[in-house]
Amino acid sequence: MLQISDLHVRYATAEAVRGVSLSATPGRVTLVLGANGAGKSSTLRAAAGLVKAHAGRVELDGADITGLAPHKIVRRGMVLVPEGRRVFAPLTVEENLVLGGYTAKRDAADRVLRRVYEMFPILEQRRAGQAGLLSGGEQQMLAFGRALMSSPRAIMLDEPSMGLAPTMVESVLGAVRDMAESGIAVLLVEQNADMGLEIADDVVAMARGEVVFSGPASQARSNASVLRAFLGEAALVE
Amino acid sequence: MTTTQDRGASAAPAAGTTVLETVDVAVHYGGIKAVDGIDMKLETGRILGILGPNGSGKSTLLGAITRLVPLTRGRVLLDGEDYGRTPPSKLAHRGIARTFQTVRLLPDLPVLGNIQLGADLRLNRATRWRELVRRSVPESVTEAIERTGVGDVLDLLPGELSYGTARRVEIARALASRPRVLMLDEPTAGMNQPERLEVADLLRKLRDEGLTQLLVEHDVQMMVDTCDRLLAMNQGKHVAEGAPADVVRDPAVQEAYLGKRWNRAADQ
Amino acid sequence: GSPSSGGGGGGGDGGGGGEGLPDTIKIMNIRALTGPVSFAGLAAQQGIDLALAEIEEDGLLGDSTLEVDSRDSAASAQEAASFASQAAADTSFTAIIGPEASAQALAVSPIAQGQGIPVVYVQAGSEGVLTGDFTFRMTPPAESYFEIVGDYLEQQGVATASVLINTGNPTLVQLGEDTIPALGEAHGFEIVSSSGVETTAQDFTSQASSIAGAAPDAAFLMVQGPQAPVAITQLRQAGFDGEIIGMSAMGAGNLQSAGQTAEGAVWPANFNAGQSDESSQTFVEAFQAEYGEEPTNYSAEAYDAMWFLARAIAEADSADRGAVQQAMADLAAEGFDGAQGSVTFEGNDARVSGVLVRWDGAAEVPFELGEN
Amino acid sequence: MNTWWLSNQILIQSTFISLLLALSIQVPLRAGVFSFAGVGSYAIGAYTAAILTIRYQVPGIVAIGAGVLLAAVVGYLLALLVARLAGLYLGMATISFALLLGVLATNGGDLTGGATGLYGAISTVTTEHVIAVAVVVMVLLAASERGAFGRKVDAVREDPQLAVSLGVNVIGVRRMVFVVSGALGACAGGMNSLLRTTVSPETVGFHLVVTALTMIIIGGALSWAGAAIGAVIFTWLPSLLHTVGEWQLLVYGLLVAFAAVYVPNGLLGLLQTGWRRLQRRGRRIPAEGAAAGTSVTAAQDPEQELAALGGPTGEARP
Amino acid sequence: MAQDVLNALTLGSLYLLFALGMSLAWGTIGILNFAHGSIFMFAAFSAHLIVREVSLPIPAMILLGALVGAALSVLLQVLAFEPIQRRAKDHRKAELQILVGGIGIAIIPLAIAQRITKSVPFGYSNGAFSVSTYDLGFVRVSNIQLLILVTALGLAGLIGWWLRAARPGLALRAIGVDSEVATMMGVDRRRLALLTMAVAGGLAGLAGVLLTYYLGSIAPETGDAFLLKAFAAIILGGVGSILGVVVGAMVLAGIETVVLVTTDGSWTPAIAFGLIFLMLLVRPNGLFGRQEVRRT
Ligand SMILES: Nc1ncnc2c1ncn2[C@@H]1O[C@H](COP(=O)(O)OP(=O)(O)OP(=O)(O)O)[C@@H](O)[C@H]1O
Ligand SMILES: Nc1ncnc2c1ncn2[C@@H]1O[C@H](COP(=O)(O)OP(=O)(O)OP(=O)(O)O)[C@@H](O)[C@H]1O
Ligand SMILES: [Mg+2]
Ligand SMILES: [Mg+2]
Repeated sequence: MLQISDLHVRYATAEAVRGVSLSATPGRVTLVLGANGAGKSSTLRAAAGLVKAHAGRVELDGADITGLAPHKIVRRGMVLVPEGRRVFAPLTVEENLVLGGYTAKRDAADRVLRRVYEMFPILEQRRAGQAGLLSGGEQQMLAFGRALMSSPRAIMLDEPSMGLAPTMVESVLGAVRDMAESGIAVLLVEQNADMGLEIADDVVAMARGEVVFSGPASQARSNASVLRAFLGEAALVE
Repeated sequence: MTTTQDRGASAAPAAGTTVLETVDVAVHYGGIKAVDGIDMKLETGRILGILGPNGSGKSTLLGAITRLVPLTRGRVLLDGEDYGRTPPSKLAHRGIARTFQTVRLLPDLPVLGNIQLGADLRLNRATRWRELVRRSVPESVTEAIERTGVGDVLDLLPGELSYGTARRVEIARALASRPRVLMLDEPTAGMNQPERLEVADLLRKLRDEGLTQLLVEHDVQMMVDTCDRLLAMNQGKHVAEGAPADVVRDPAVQEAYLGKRWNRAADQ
Repeated sequence: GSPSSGGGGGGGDGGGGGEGLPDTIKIMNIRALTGPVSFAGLAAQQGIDLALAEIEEDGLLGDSTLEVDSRDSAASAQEAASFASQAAADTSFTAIIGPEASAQALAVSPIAQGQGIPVVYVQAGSEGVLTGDFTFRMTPPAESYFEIVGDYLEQQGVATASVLINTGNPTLVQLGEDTIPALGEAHGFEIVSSSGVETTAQDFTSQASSIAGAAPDAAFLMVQGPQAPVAITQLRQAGFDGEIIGMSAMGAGNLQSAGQTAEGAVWPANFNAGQSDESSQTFVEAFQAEYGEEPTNYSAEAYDAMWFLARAIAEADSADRGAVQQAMADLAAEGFDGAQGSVTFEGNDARVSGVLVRWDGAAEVPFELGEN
Repeated sequence: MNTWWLSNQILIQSTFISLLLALSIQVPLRAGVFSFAGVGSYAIGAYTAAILTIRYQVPGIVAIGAGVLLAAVVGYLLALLVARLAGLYLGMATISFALLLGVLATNGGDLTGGATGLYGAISTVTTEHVIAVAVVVMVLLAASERGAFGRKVDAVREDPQLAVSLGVNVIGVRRMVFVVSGALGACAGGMNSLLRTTVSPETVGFHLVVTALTMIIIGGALSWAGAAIGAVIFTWLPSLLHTVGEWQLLVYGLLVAFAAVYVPNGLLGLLQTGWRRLQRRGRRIPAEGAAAGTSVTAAQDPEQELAALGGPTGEARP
Repeated sequence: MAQDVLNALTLGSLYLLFALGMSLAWGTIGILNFAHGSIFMFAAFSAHLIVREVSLPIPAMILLGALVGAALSVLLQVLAFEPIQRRAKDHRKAELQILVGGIGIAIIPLAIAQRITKSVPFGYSNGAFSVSTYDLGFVRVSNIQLLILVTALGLAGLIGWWLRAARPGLALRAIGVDSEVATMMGVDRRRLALLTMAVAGGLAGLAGVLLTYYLGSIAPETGDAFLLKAFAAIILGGVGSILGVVVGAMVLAGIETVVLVTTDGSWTPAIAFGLIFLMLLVRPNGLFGRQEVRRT
């Protein structure tokens, strides 16, 4: 399980995360909500070792991984699907996927590769094409599939549904749910709060770098202010 | 579910005349037919929405219209005149502005500079020189900043912005040129529901002021609420077109694009 | 007599060295002590230091002392020009000992000539270096003594020859394109092929093959010092077994790395430590005593330049630039015996009879015709 | 005129000439064009000026002007030729162009003086002229870096496609930088050969690319001021390094390496970041001050806080 | 004729041997190392210093050169290129800085070697290896010439295969594209980059020793002279392609040889670079380079 406690992240001009604590448990989806600039991505990036945590602790299955190099964190079984796709544009689709399975055993990686192709047939069609030529949504699928390749024990997803068509959002979030069911700890940042809430077990809401709500999804769904903040006034009327 | 269908109120002066038109436009990459024979009309003071599954050719169509992607076949017309041979940089001068699906801000320029970039083509010689002496900012820029609400981050560099804020800056840049036609490629990706509504509000307000828009989005609710017409694409081809409510009810669109969830919502 | 005694005599004749002279006379010495031609610069510096010590001991300038301000140009023309203009602007400098690379000298000459400060160059063999009466050169141009190789070739019965030229170096181009063909006409051999290489060329396999293919009796290698051992090695490997003729750049230890392979290579030089002139041997002994090694031509030329300058100052009995320049011109007209043997002048440009030098596989030795 | 001026004239001249040469590479670089053609233009300018003064006794200014004109035209033609090239491929093509000119000079026979080059190009060009030209150039370039034009060039460098969509004539800008670069390079070359009265193939070689590039990168690549800093440093550094004697080359290398490695945006960048920091101090970092207050309320009343923070900025909320 | 072909192949192999390491580092982790020539020279020079004292056989010398080269290259990576890449915002910006940093660092070994040798060429005349030449009738070929041909092509093949086939090769290319995301895939970019630089430096050192044997001697400045040629060969072939650098080196050598054989040689560089210029006009990404993708 992933446990983030009292995390602080500072940039030159601002302190983006101030004392955030949250956790992701195997078999459950923890949804992180928050407005633009709330510090969601910064939290995830710090947990993945991409930015330095100014203070605080990140633990994976009880072991302290704060400040560990990103690749070491991956080897311990936690991956991050970064914000904004970031596929390796000049490499082929398949090369991107193979790289995703860099730390995995070869046969395990082959198995996941087949599953990814099943989930996203377009990727299989384009396996030999350059990833940079895919459409925005296709790249998002690739980024998601790439993260699956390492068969992680914990996964952090930063807006995996961004740029996806509704059908695709459904299948990606469905896949996220399935992952959790299979015993993986999932930390999900999702702007599509409506759908996110549907698959989440726990919800953490952030504002200006701090946690302002934390609790089970059912409680979030009935919490007027959470709804207002992330689903809009309309959600309350309903 | 409230849908703000205030189309009737939007009758800007010349509303309804065709500004921009594509005739049988196709873009092929080898065997990939990204866009394959699209006819489309953009009318003044209206918002045309384009939706379609991932990879259906929406962004490519936008690229073709803005001449950043070469056409395989077909014609593109602005005010009834074929501009298929005009250099792409001339289009901006004729009032076409666009945003891209990915964030494309200049990393070394602070946010303000990035927004000003949009307005630069409108400056005359005198204002250009004046800017050198005292750093004045054109009114269109201040207005765009105000409308998109990025006033707080003007002296940050793009690398220091969160994703959603960066997208707003892009919209501001496009607005700063005071365009006649605005094309937006997934402007609200990465924003949450209230933020999206805010952008949708802005777009509607702009439309009411007479700005013609082409909007590509995956947020169907927003599309229905915002657009005057919808065009649905699949695999580069035209699938359905018409009033938003009709298009989203079209079985072909539901099948290819919307999925179970929307069906459920629509059935209610 | 020896250069030192000769110099002393000259000073004495000039009339009681030191009356019209200030306490110190400053000379700017522009040397490439670092960078790609540092081998020449460092050797020249040794020659100058030795000469200075001798001049001091000799009392040529009476109570006055020569103060040599040595500056490292690192072979940069801009640096050299900058030092020259500093010397020209600072009236306490009487003269300049100029840099070794032609490009540097070309930049220094207009300044020296324009501002009227005498300069004497070491090396700097290009045309255009001597632009007027204030510019002197202590290194005779190679073509002026290249003639001595002609007799050798005739003696070896050479009838055909090939030439390899570094096209980036003016001196080498001139030798290869003008001097050697003229030599051929005078000494009855024919140039069968002539090919060029870039300044920075490292590999000569192709040229070596084609020369070996043409199988001339002799090959002239007009290449830069560091290129010489490579060219010789590859020429031999390509199967060429004729005479190999170079120029003075082959000296100064450049053939060391080629070792035995280069044995028999011959070149005309303005100086060799083994040459028999009496004044040369005096210099060589003094040099060996001081540094424990044999002097190269760079040391000899710089040594001569320093002495030349000192004697002119003594002769002029003044540190005034114009007077010193006049004395230098007079001295040049007379000529003198120095480290390079008997040095005469053509205008302001030095001339010597030259020696033929041969690489014996381990060392450069003077080669007397008829020895073979 | 004091002695300092007199005895350092060469270095003063060299500073401004190097600056112009560096700018001839910096200008295209600023527009994202890796063109070293400025060095070739330097050769064009140097030889044109020398040939015209020596052979035709043309006044110095005219001779330099002719070189500048010629190089600008050549620059334009080159721009047309290499339009499809980008990155270091373009770099290689333009280096080829410069080397080609060097070989032409070496093999130019009487016209260029072959390997020896030309000497005796006496003219009336003085240090003051050089400074005047350089100052004018700097003022113009400084203006071009500010305001709308500066942003336009930035856009062409960072994202040409975006620039096109914003109405910038990218192809036009690229051609223009070739022309400007040609003119600047030729101006530097012409003045150098007339001030030194000589030019040879050796002085117009590849090493100029290295020198100019070093000046720009160490000084700061994105502004004329960086090139100026670089030109001053690398012209005067060698004379300062004489104190370290025989190891001057080594120290020089160490300094270049150190600056390139540890001063990421050049010395100019260092100054600018320092300046920005100073300006920002107090204005930014709301994290500690402004936000500390809200964190208290947040603890007390998370619901209210949430409602207020739905959007990125308070005033943007409807 | 046969001799000319062999000579061109040998010259091409010299360029290739020199360019291989440079191309590897540039095409994968984006380090265009202009100190490569300096490493090349200094490795050869170190071997010279040692062989002056003890006579060593050629394999020992090659190993020695490769080790010195690898060590220098790793040092360079740790002290210079790593910090640059860590700080730079993007790849393109790091590229120029790395280039100039390399130019600066290259001066250091050069200055040391110049100081010790006074710029007089050095060789391995004391080594336990002597060049022998075989006259096969239609061609003359030396043992060292053969060694160079075989090593250059063999190593190029090996590296090309490694980059294509092995997962680390893929990871290397990924680092070159976006090193941050590569680490998010579990790639230890630091170790892989160090490994690459070690291999590149080792190749430089090996090339230095072999070339010194072949040429008989080299001067401290020799490394720099090869640099431009290697750069040209890599560009001509297309950055990132090992096949490209092989072809680039051979084409460059071929052109030069043809010009040398058919003319008096003074126009060689003009024709060689003129042809490179023309080829680039026709193929803007080199002969085997891939076009960079960017779409709207
Ligand atoms: N590299 C950086 N340097 C400086 N400030 C940064 C940097 N990255 C992020 N920030 C700032 O930190 C704050 C939090 O950013 P973060 O990207 O974590 O937000 P977010 O919650 O992910 O927002 P979004 O939903 O828009 O992606 C923002 O105010 C942003 O401006
Ligand atoms: N330059 C190109 N080369 C090859 N294929 C391309 C190129 N550009 C686009 N395509 C392909 O054309 C199809 C249409 O792409 P496009 O980006 O227009 O889709 P889209 O409708 O915008 O999708 P999304 O909603 O995911 O952004 C995709 O399958 C894409 O991979
Ligand atoms: Mg984010
Ligand atoms: Mg798209």
